[in-house]
Formats: sequence, structure tokens, C-alpha cells
Amino acid sequence: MTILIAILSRLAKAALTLLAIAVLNFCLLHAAPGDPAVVLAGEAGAADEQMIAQLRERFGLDQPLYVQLGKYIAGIVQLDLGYSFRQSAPVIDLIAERLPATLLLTLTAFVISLTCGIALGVAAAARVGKVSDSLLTTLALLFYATPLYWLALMAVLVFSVWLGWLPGFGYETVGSDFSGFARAIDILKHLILPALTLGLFFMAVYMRMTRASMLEVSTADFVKTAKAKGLSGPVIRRRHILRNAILPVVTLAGLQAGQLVGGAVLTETVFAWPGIGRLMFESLAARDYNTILGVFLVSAAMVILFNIVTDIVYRIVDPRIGARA
Amino acid sequence: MVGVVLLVAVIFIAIFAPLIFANTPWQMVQRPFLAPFAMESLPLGTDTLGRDVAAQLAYGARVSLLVGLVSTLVALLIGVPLGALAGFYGGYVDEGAMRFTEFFQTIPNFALAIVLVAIFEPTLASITLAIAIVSWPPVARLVRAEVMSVRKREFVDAATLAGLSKPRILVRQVLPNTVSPIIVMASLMVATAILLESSLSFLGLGDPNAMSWGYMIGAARTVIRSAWWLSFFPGIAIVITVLALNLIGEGLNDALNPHLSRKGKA
Amino acid sequence: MSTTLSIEHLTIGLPEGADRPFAVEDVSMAIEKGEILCVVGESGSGKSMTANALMGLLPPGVNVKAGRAMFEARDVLRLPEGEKQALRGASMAMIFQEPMTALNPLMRIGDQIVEVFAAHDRYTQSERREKALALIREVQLPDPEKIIRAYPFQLSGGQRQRAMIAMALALEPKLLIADEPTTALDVTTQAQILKLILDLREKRGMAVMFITHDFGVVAEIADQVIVMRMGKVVERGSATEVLENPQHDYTKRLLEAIPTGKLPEARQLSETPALEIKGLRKIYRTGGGMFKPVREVRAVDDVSLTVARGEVLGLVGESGSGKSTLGRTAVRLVTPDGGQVMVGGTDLAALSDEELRKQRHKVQMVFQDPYASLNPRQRIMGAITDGPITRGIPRKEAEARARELLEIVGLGADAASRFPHEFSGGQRQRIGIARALAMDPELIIADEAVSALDVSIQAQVLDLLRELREKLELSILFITHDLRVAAQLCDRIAVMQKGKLVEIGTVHDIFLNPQQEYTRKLLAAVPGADWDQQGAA
Amino acid sequence: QEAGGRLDIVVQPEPPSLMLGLVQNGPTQLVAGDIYEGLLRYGTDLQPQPLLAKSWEISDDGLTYTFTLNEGVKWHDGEDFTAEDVVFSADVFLRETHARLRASLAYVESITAPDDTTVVFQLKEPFGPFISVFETGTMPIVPKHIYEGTDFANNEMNATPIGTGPFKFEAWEKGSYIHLVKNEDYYVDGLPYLDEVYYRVIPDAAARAVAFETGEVDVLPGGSVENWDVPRLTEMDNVCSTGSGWEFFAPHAWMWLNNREGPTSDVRFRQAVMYAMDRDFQRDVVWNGFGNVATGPVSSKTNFYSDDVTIYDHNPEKAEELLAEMGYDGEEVRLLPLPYGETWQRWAEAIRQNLSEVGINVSIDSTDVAGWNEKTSQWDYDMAFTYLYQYGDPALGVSRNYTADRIQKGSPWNNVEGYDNPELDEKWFAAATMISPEERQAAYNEIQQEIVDDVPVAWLLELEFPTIYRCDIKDLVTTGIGVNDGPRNAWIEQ
Ligand SMILES: Nc1ncnc2c1ncn2[C@@H]1O[C@H](COP(=O)(O)OP(=O)(O)OP(=O)(O)O)[C@@H](O)[C@H]1O
Ligand SMILES: Nc1ncnc2c1ncn2[C@@H]1O[C@H](COP(=O)(O)OP(=O)(O)OP(=O)(O)O)[C@@H](O)[C@H]1O
Ligand SMILES: [Mg+2]
Ligand SMILES: [Mg+2]
Repeated sequence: MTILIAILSRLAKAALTLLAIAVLNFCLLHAAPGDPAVVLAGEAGAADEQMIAQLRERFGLDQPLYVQLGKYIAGIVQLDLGYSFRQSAPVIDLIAERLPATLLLTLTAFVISLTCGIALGVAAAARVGKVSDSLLTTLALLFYATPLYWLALMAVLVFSVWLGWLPGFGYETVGSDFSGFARAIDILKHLILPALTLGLFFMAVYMRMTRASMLEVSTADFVKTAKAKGLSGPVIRRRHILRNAILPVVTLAGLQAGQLVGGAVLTETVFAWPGIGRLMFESLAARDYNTILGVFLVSAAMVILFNIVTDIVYRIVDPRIGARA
Repeated sequence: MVGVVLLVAVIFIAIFAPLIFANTPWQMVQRPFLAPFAMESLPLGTDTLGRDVAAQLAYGARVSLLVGLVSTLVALLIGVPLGALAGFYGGYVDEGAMRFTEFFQTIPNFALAIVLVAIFEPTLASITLAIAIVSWPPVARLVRAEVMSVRKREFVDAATLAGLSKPRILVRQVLPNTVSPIIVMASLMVATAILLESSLSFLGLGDPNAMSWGYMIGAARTVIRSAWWLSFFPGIAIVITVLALNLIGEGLNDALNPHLSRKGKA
Repeated sequence: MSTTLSIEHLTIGLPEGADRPFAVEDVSMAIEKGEILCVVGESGSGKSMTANALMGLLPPGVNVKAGRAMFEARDVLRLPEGEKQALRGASMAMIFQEPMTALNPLMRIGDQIVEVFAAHDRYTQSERREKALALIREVQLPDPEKIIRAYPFQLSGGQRQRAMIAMALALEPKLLIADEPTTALDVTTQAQILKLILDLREKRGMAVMFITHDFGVVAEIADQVIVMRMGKVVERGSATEVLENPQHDYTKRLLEAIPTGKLPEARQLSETPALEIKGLRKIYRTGGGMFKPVREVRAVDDVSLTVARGEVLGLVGESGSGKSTLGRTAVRLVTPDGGQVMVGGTDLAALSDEELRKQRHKVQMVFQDPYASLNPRQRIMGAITDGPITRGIPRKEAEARARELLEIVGLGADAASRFPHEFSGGQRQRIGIARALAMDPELIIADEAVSALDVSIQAQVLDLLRELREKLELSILFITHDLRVAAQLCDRIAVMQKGKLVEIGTVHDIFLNPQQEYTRKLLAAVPGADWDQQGAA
Repeated sequence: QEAGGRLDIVVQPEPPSLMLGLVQNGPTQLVAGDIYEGLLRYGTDLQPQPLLAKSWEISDDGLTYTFTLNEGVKWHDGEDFTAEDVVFSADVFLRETHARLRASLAYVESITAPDDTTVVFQLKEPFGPFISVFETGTMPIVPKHIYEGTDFANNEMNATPIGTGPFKFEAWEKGSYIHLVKNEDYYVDGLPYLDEVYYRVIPDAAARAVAFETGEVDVLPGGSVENWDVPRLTEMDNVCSTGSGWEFFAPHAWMWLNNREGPTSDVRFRQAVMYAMDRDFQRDVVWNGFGNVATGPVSSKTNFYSDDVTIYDHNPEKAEELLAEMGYDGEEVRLLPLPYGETWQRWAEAIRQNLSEVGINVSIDSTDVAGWNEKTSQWDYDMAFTYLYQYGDPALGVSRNYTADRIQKGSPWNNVEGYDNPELDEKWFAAATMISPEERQAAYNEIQQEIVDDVPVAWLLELEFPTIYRCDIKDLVTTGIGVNDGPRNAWIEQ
């Protein structure tokens, strides 16, 4: 019950934060040089004063900035993210079209990086000081240090061009008319490379963190207690150390899960993944303000959502939080 | 140790680039796409316009390191005072500062960097600033958390009891005790900043007048098939530098953490 | 009687860079079935190492160099890991020094007990639960049904320690090793746990190796005693032999330094109050964020008392009774929720921040935790002179005075240029005292100022305080949980319980004629109280 | 010729909309060129060919253009196509929405439809290039029954375009692909051969090359991959390429030199720039040998080209002389590259290097597409890259960049450099309204000679964008607009 109220109040607060973010972003974007009307006119291949004036009027860009802001905020309150000038469609539709792809990519990458990262971190911590530990740690460091886009290019080169195992880009085989299970398999094949490249960096982060955290916890007194009980090494690691070591990883993961939504621009670009990050990047080039603002708002909402989820996960993992009565 | 040696080497190359290479990295010196080791004077070959890759690499080190160091410095300059004030004074100061920080954290930071660079137009200064702007919030949070925990330590009470003023306590007693985690974080931030700069360059948001590693990879990606060395060498340079900074960071982490140094990671 | 454990010529090597080559050297001892062997000795003498070696839990770098430990006809020091595992928890169990951290914070108490059975593959799932419940009852934890599902943070320190004991006893081990299991606990809880161990020894006839530095505890439970120093056994014998007729110099010194229950003569107190506290109240509110209900603790609840000039007022009471809070309110590190604090006639609450800062020097505090109260990155000189310099005393003068004070507390002037971590706990506590004195205060709040000290150094510091009281007419609010120490130094004693002042009176009144039930309980819980009376006699 | 099959064609960037009447940028023309049609199409020799109009007639005074339309043409939604649609499109719809066409329509007195298959354009005065404005991208015919009386820009049907072309719109998966299917009712028997066409959106140039290599796509229209990739791709088995298919557009690249202020306002400086540049190197290295060095404002592929002009070779000494003569003091000159990918970036770097070798202090401004549009249309630059289409006739695609009446702030497609030469303006106008081609040729020769000496802009290259495709695709590029209407006739050899 109290949890429910707490979540509700937190959501209300989040809504306010979002509104403030919308205002801030609005101001930020309008500080950018570049006029969407001019861009649109430019794209048309020819333009004159009349056309630009028409465009401005049509999009309300001829009005003073504060009026535009007022209208925009009023729209947001009614869950209307505005209209994309460039794509001539409501922003919310554009985002809705792209969001599933991004979520599929980033969540897969997230799950892969988290599970593998933690598993490898545990493995490395268990072998601390041995060759295999150094090997794993160095590998993680390498993944961490390698620029993501470079890795992506290499992955395409190797797995797609040379070996021909996996499709190098896109979301699914275009025009294949797959449906049901076959389609799922097809999408999965397309998903592997981008999800892996996106995941590798975070995997490295989680692994290092898990390892460090495991080592730290393994010096705790209760680990000694567990040994004194006669528990075996693996049992101690699983039941005692890992559970305590995972908390900082959860915090970090929560932060990053939110960031993943907007942080996949590079991966989406290299792999032609029709996601929201690319939408943002392309809209930025066209000064399609409403779309960028929409993307920012949605990803901010994601971050906040994931923060709440993190808190709940935290509560499940650590009974000390909030349980004091 | 390895980290320090590597980093010093990179810094050395960066500083002395003009002495080592007679030409600017933009000079077209030979036919394009000269493979590495094919010609003695051009050990790493030439790029798409026939420019010396080795010179580009050396000059690129300057930009990449500069962006990394300066942006980290700026991020610290924003993050440390903000976090320190929030953590030390608490209450409304804290609330205000943290809400402010939250704004910057809710926008995915790579996306924010892209927008900022696009807004200010890509110059070395704007790129550095944009990277600083997206990297300070974690610093503020860290410093805040550290200050909050140090503030509760009893020696702060002791200083209060000795009649020291609050600002003086913050600066002289509290902050020095938060230095080690900040240093460790900073070394990692430099690494992240270098990666971020290169990612921006890759997307075409680099400073066109500054030769950087990210620029090199971005420029080379279209010829990755026919001229592997053009993206390989700068890629390796980034990996080595980031690796070095990470090793230094971890080394510092261990050195500054009494628990770990005592255990002796032999 | 049969011998449960016999240690023969045990030598444990320390890694390079340690303060000495061997943690313990050529140590032998034996414990009979159903016997309690107390191991006493100064801090760092190798007591814990011996215990850990038996359990096979030596820290990395520390190794058994020689000797053997025969248990059930096997040398436990040389068993392969697998067999050791089988032994641990089943026939040989250990209770650790620190109850607060020895339990996994994320696991229910019941599960942590059940785990012991699981590790040794005993009983079925449901039986294990039953057994766990029975154990919880046996160690007299209240409301077992609830406790079994509780997390460690929901338990008090004493309850946690009992849960630990339950775990150790789960498989009815033949040998129980208890490493200072009561140091962190207040006297009343300590008494309960000692009783529990005695009961269990009776019921199950297990052998106990009990590590402690408290002779009161030794007197209460020991059959045999071993005294260790610098890794060597310096004396051994039955409890009565060692306590009453010590042979070795070190043992004698230890015993001499124990504060006796002897009460000092009453002194004439001055009329002018140095500190007046009226109706003081402090409520701590914690939590109240996301998901958390607000929790209120009435740390100090309507307390009034005065300390006269030149008086030492002892403040005693169990842990958490609000002693430190009261002290901190007096120096105004904590803002009270109600009531008045007058120092030398001025009400600190009425002062502005700036004026308060100027008046600060009048009351000083020696903090409970000496290490925490020193800035680890500041040299001792800075720590001591910061205050006086802020007050406007010239640097030279302040530094000269600091050196003088360091000499007075017995550290030597060269201590000034060192960092806090380069001192031992006792030395740090003396630095804290020097720092307080440097401000020329009228009143010192000494919060457990001698708790970290060896009995011998403890005596030294008490002498110093007595001297200052005489010479400078210094008033002291002396906070302690050690009634014996309080008896030695104080003029009057105030007793606190759960934030309330339950009794206040002269030392003689309190010790010889306590009015309150709670005070009587506190006095009775002092370990080795009987033996002590004899000593006093 | 065999029917059947599917083509996958790269489109880059993703078009903002497929409604060709509203948006006419490159990607839209590429995709929507299969959906919509104009009255005529133009061969690689720029001569008109029938499309919606099966024949046409121009009166001797050059004022009356009469078109006879094909019969039995249907819109994709089944409605009949009539002459009324043409009148509506040209006179109502495009007048409002199509800026480039609007300039040509200024010469038009009236547009009428005497019967269902006849359309008559009556001009006010002769306009030499008028026969070239009926191309699909210039005058796409839109359905009157859908748009009449509506708000064109916000018409819901814009999302599902209805045309008369050989392919119908089927689906658009944003960020992935656009799917067109064969128009079974197409009015030319047997056409089109292909069953379907996919336009694939792949944002990264390297990925586009990979897509072609792995067989994901079959056609890389000009400009889809960076030039350096072209040799590698064309060397693959069963891969063909052609430079043809751009004649109508004849993309012509130059740098605007700001004639209003700074060093670039001095004609000697502008000439120095021309001499300082090594344009052969630019073509050979930056453009990998594609294209020709431009001699002046008119592309050699366009009608009325003349090479009887001053030739600027690579001559640094001459450039230094000119700079010394004008007393150039090393003032910084900003260079704005075109943000269209690595080739353009490298090009700017190469030119900066050339210029700095003769002592010109150049810094490259970096910006994205929006910034480029903003800066050029607000005249905030010193030197700025651009390339423009010539649309087959100097009066349509060339003069707009040099006459003073086209100095209009706010658009990057006119006289952005601010070149103001009234004498020459007269000649441009006169040349546009002449009827006889010989007369016009003479007039344009004169214009070219004069303007090249003035160097209002620094002409660079006549660009060539090779189209790369698999050799078993036949008849893909048959007209002057290449792939834009290529799928209409293309077929795949089995
Ligand atoms: N992990 C370690 N590495 C090196 N030396 C250690 C380690 N732990 C303890 N020592 C050293 O071993 C010696 C014995 O330590 P031990 O913990 O047995 O003392 P103790 O008698 O239990 O003291 P206390 O009463 O303070 O608990 C000490 O000199 C100590 O400094
Ligand atoms: N800062 C604080 N916030 C919340 N509760 C506190 C705080 N400080 C103390 N308390 C609570 O107030 C009560 C009194 O604490 P206090 O430290 O005064 O006890 P004490 O008598 O000094 O105990 P000890 O002998 O263990 O030092 C305890 O229940 C404690 O948990
Ligand atoms: Mg010990
Ligand atoms: Mg206390």
C-alpha cells in the first residue's frame, strides 16, 4: 500500500521533472542555428521568399518563441508531442513507429551485457590472481577501450561480409513475407550483431564492477561466518557474496538501462537499425525540433521509469531499504 | 605502471609532434592509399588524399588528449563545487543542485553531446565543452555522496568545535578527504572523453580544422575495406590510450584505497 | 575427562612487513571435554590467529609454520580443504568478534541457520526448519516465529550475537571457539550471553575456547586460563590460580591495572555550575523518504542536570541510552528540540552562529571514536592548533602549547608532525584529549575517553584527568559504560535509560545504595562482580 | 525481355515524404519518380520523349504548346486520368507548392484543356527552355480528384501517394524501406517488367557498400557510396556501372565566393583562388577520376555549353602574383563544406591545402545540413561549397545563380554569392526568350566568355555520379534522369 502511494507520488514528481525537461530542451534547441523552414525549402531543391514564409506560417514558426513554447507545453500536457514538419506526421506516431526497434535492440543488449557481465565478473573474481582472471580482465578492458563504432564496422566486416553468417544491417529481411516464428528467427538474426556490439561495452563495465564488488564483499565478516559453517566455495559465492555484491551493479545498470534508449545512435547508424536514436540524429540535421524534443522527452521518461524500476529491484534485493518500521 | 609508461609515451609524441614531423598532418605528401611500411619515410602509409598517417596520428594525439584532459577539468570544475555544496549544506541547496543535475542525467548523454555540438557548431572548444557538460553530473553525484559521508565523520564535528567557519571546514577538512575517488574517476573520465570525442567525429561532428583520432577513423570508415590501416592505427591508438588511463585509474584506485593496498594484489 | 583439542607447538608465520615474524610462536594448549578455556592477553597477541588457524580460516599470507592441533584424532591444521569443510560447523564451530557484520545482511535469519544443516546434508527440508526454530528458542531469542523470518538489520546487536551462537550450535559441535563474542555488547546483553554459553556447556558438555581481554568475564566463566603476549603463552593455569596468584610479570601488571571497585573519598564540590541542563529533549527522525515510514527515536527525553565547577560527573547507561547525544547537545553539535543548555551562565542557543563560533572554546569534547574524530589527512599539529589559531592565538604560541600538551598526555612532542593513522587507538584517544585541552575549556565532555585503552594506559589517563581537575578547576562530563571506571574518577554519577535520566547521586549513593531497579541491574551485570567485591575487600 | 523480379535500390537519405508535388528533393524524386509522371521524359541527349503525353506541338512563334495525352490512363486508385488533372496540377497545385516551376510558369498566359486528351499551354512571350519543364520532378501531375479544394500540405492522402506511374505505393517502413509494386493497369502494354521495387534506407555509406556486396541491394544510384568504394564494387563479378543518367540534371559543383565583403569581394582574389586550386587532383583523387573539370557556369552536358573561355589551370605562382597585387594580408577566409559525407569533407580539406600553399589563410567551418542551409541562405560565409542541377537548359538551371534579380536572402538556390552585373543580366534575359537555338548558342557563348573572367563563383567540377548495379539488370538507365524513372523499363535477365 505504502509502496503504491510512494510510486504514485514519485510518478507525479517525475511528470513535473519531465515538464521542466521539456522547457529546458525547447530553449536549448531553439538556440541552435538553422531554421527548419529554410532546411525544408532547401531540400525541395528550389525556394523563394514566398515558399519559406508559407512554411513558417504553416508550422507556427512566425510566432514569438514564448508563444511557441506555450503551445508546445500545452500540447505535452495533453500527451501531444507536436507535429513533425519534415515528416509531416505527428511526432508521437513517428516515435511509436521507431521505439519498438530501439527497445528490442537495447533491451537485448542490456540483458546480454548484464548477464554475461555478471557471470564473467563472478568467474574472474573466483579466479582472482590466476591467469584466467587476468585474461578476462584484460579482455574486458579491451572491450571497454575499443570505440564502439569501430567494433561495429569490424563485426560487419567479419561476420557479414567475409563469413556471411549474419546479416550486416537492417531489422529484418525486407520483403521476405516471413511471419510468426520464421519472422522472429529472422529478426533475431539481424539483432545479433548490433546487440552484441552495443552490449560488449556495457558487458565490460558490468564485469569489472562485479569483479571488484565481489572481491570487496568476499573480505566481509559474514563470508568468514559462512566458511565457518562449512559451506563450500561455490555455495558461498552464489548465496552470500554475489547477492551482496550485486547492489552497486544494479544501481549502475538502472542508470544505464535508461541511457540505452537514446545512447544507441551509433549502433543504429552503423547497422541501419530503424530506431529512435537515428530518428533523433536525422531530425537534428533537419532542425525538426518537435521530433527531437519528442525523442528527448521519451528517453527522459525512460530514464525516470528505469530509475523507479531500479528502486523496486533494489528493494527486492536488499530488504534493509525501506523496510524499517 | 604499464599505464603510466604508455600514457607518458603518448603525451611525449603529442608534445613533440611538430618536431618529429616536418609537415602538417594536412599536407598531401605522396600518392593516396600508400600501404604502411611500403615507404621508409612514411611508415604508416598515406590516407585517401595522400597525407602522412603517422603525422596524423601524432597530431591526433594532441587533440584527443587535449579534449580529454580539458573536458575532464571543466567537468570537475562544474561537478566538484556543485556536489560539494549540495553535500555539505544539504537541505534546499542540495535539493536544488540535485534537481539541476537530474536534468542533465535524464537526457542520454551521447544524444545530448550530439545536440550541443550541433548547436554550438563543431569546434574544438564546443566539443570539449559539450563533453564536459555531459560528464559532470556523475562527478557532482560522487562528490556529493563523498562529502555527505565525510561531513558526518566526527573530525568535522571536532573542527566545528574548534570554532572553524563552515566554508573553511568544507575546503580544508572535508574536500581533501574526497580527493582520492575524484582522482580515480577523473582518470576514467579522460578515457571516456577521448572515446566520446572520437564518436562525435565519427558522426561528422568533429572540428574539421583539428586532426584527431576520431576524425581519422571517421574519415577512414568508408575505405575500411581497401585501406585497413587508416582506421586500424587510430583505433589502436585510442585503445592504447584508454587502456593506459584505465590502468592508471585502477592503479590509483588500489593505491588510494588502504584496504586494497594492504591486501597486496600480488 | 577426555581431551577434545590439543594444540602442540603451534607457530603461525606472518607475511613480510608485519610487525613481527610470527603471529604466535610455539603455543601449546589443551581443552578437555566440557571445559571452558579462556585465552586472555593484550591486543595483537595472536589470540584470533590461533582460533582462525584451527578453523582453517587464516587470512591470505598468514600460514601455519609448525605444530599440530589434534582434534578427534586428526591434525586439523593439515586436513585437505574438503575434510575441513565437513568439520567446520559440524564438530567445530566458531563465534566471531563482531556480531554486527558477521551475518549476511540480505538473508533471513532462519535461512542462515538452515544453511548449516544443508551444508552438511542433515535432515529434510521441513525438519531443518523445525530444528532452526528450536535453536532460536534455545538461545532465548524472543518471538522465534518472527525472528526466523527476520533480516539481521531487524535485530539488535545482542540478538544478532545470539543468532550467531544458534548457528554455531546447530550441529552440536564438540568444540566451540568464541572470539571476544561480547566486546561490542552492553553489560546486560553481555551477561545474558555468558549465561547462555555456561548453560550450553552444561547441557551438551562441549569444550569452549573463549577469547577475551576482560578479566571480569574470565572470572565469571573460566575453568582454565591462558595468558598470551606477543605471540607467546606467558602463563597458564586454573582460573583461580591465575587470577589470585599470578606468576608472570605481565599477568601481574594486567591484574593490577584493572580498575578496582574501590570508591574514592567524596570531595567538596563548588557551588558555581559549569554546565546546567534543563528539560533537554532530542528526538531523531530518520527515514521518511521513498518507501520509508518516519522512525522516531527519543534519544534524550526531558533531562535536567548540572555539573559544578571542578566536578566530574559520570554519565552511565547501556548502549543507545542517549549518553553521547546528551554530550553533543551540551557542546551544541546537536541542536536540541527543547530545553536549555547553559554553559558558564550563557545560553548557547541564544547566540548567533558567529557568536557561537567565538564561544566554542569554552566547552570541548573528547570524542567516542578517536580515529574518526581526527582528519586522516591532517597532521596532529594542525588538528590541535586549528582551534586556538582561529581564536586569534598566534601560530607560534599555539604550536608551543600543543607540544607541551602532547608531552603532558605522554606522547612526546614529535608526535605533532605525524598523521593520525600512525598512532595506535590509545594514542589517538590521548591526542583527542590534548586537542580538547588546547582550547583552554571550562568544561570537557569526555565521551568514552578511555574505552579504547589497555587497562594500564587507561589508568594513566585517569590520573591525568584527576590532576587537571584539581589544578585547573576543570569540570568534566564523563561518559562511559564501564561502571568501574566511573567509580574511580567521578564525584557524582548520573544513570540514563532510553533517553531518560533515571537516577543521579554521589558515587557512594549509586554504588552502595542504588534506588532504581535499572541501576541495580546495571551493577549486577558487571561481569565478575563477585570476584571484584573480593578484590575490593 | 522478361517480366518479373524484384529490385532493391538504395535511397539516401530517407525521403521526408513521397508526395512529389509537395517535396522535390533528390530522394523523393528517386522514389516518387516511379509513382508520379510528368508529361514528358528526356533522353540522355536531353531530347523530349513521350510519357503521359504521346505527342506535342510547338507553334512557330514559340507561344503555344499543345499536348495530346495517352488514352486509357488510370490513377492508381482506379479513377480516370484526364486533361483536367494536368490543368489542375500545373495551374493550381504546383503554382502554389513548387517554387522552381513557379519561375517558369511566370511565362505562361493560360493552361487549358479543350478536351479530355488535349492540354494547351499559352505563353506570354517566347521562353526557349519551356519544352524542358515537363519532366516528372519538375511538373509531376497530381490527381485533381484527391487534392482539389483541400489543404494540399495537410491532405491525408499524402502518406499514400496516388499517381499514374508504373509502380504503386505499397508500404513504407520508416527507417527501413519503401515498397512499391507493379501497376498492373499501366497504360503501356507490357510495362513495367518488374513485379516490385524496394527502396532501402541505409544511413551509413560503408553499410551501403556492404549491402551491395552481400547482395542485399541490387542498385546503388549515383552518390550512394563514397567514391573510394566505387572501384572495389565495380570490380566485383557481374557488376556494371554507368555514368549516364544524370544528363538532365548535369550536377555542377562550385564554391560560392562571397562577392559582397572580405577578400572574396576582390576579383583578383577570386581569380587567385581559381589558379591556386589543383582541380585535376581533386577530380582524380577526391572524386576518384569521376567527372570533368568545369570550365565555367554551364556544364558540358547541358545545351549551349561553350569552352571558348579563359582556362584556369593549376598555377600557384599566378595566384600568388594576384594576391600580392591586391595586397592580401592573410585575413582568415572561412570555407563552408557541403555536409554530404566524407568525399565533400576531403574535398574541402584538399582545397584548403591548395589555398594555404599560396598563402591564403583558410579555416573550415563545420556544420550539418541545417546549418549549411542557414548559413548560405543568410550569406554568412566567405566560401561555400555547393552543387546545382542545370535541368537541361541555362535558362532553367544556370542563370538563376548569376542574375541580380535572384539575389534573395533566405534561399540557398539562387544568386547566393551576390554577383551583380546588370549588363550581363540583360544578356541572360535576352538569351532565355530567343526562339532559335543558334541565336541562343551565340548569346550564351558571349555570356560564358564574360562571366568566366569575373569569377563570381569558383567552378570546380562537373560531377559524375556513377550508378552501380548488377549486370543482369537491363535497361535501367535509359533517360537523362537515370534511376529516377529507370524501373519503368528495367528488366532482369534470368
Ligand atoms: N591479515 C593480516 N596480515 C598480517 N598480519 C596480521 C593480519 N591479521 C593480524 N595480523 C597480525 O597478527 C598478530 C596477531 O593478531 P590477532 O588478530 O591474532 O590478535 P588478537 O590477539 O586477536 O588481538 P585483539 O585482541 O586486538 O583481537 C598481530 O600482530 C597482527 O598485527
Ligand atoms: N544522528 C542520529 N540519527 C538518528 N538516530 C540517532 C542518531 N544518533 C543517535 N541516534 C539514536 O539515538 C539513541 C541514543 O544514541 P547515543 O549515541 O546518544 O547513545 P549512547 O548512550 O551514547 O550509546 P553508546 O554507549 O553505544 O555510545 C540511539 O538509539 C541511537 O540509535
Ligand atoms: Mg582478535
Ligand atoms: Mg555514545
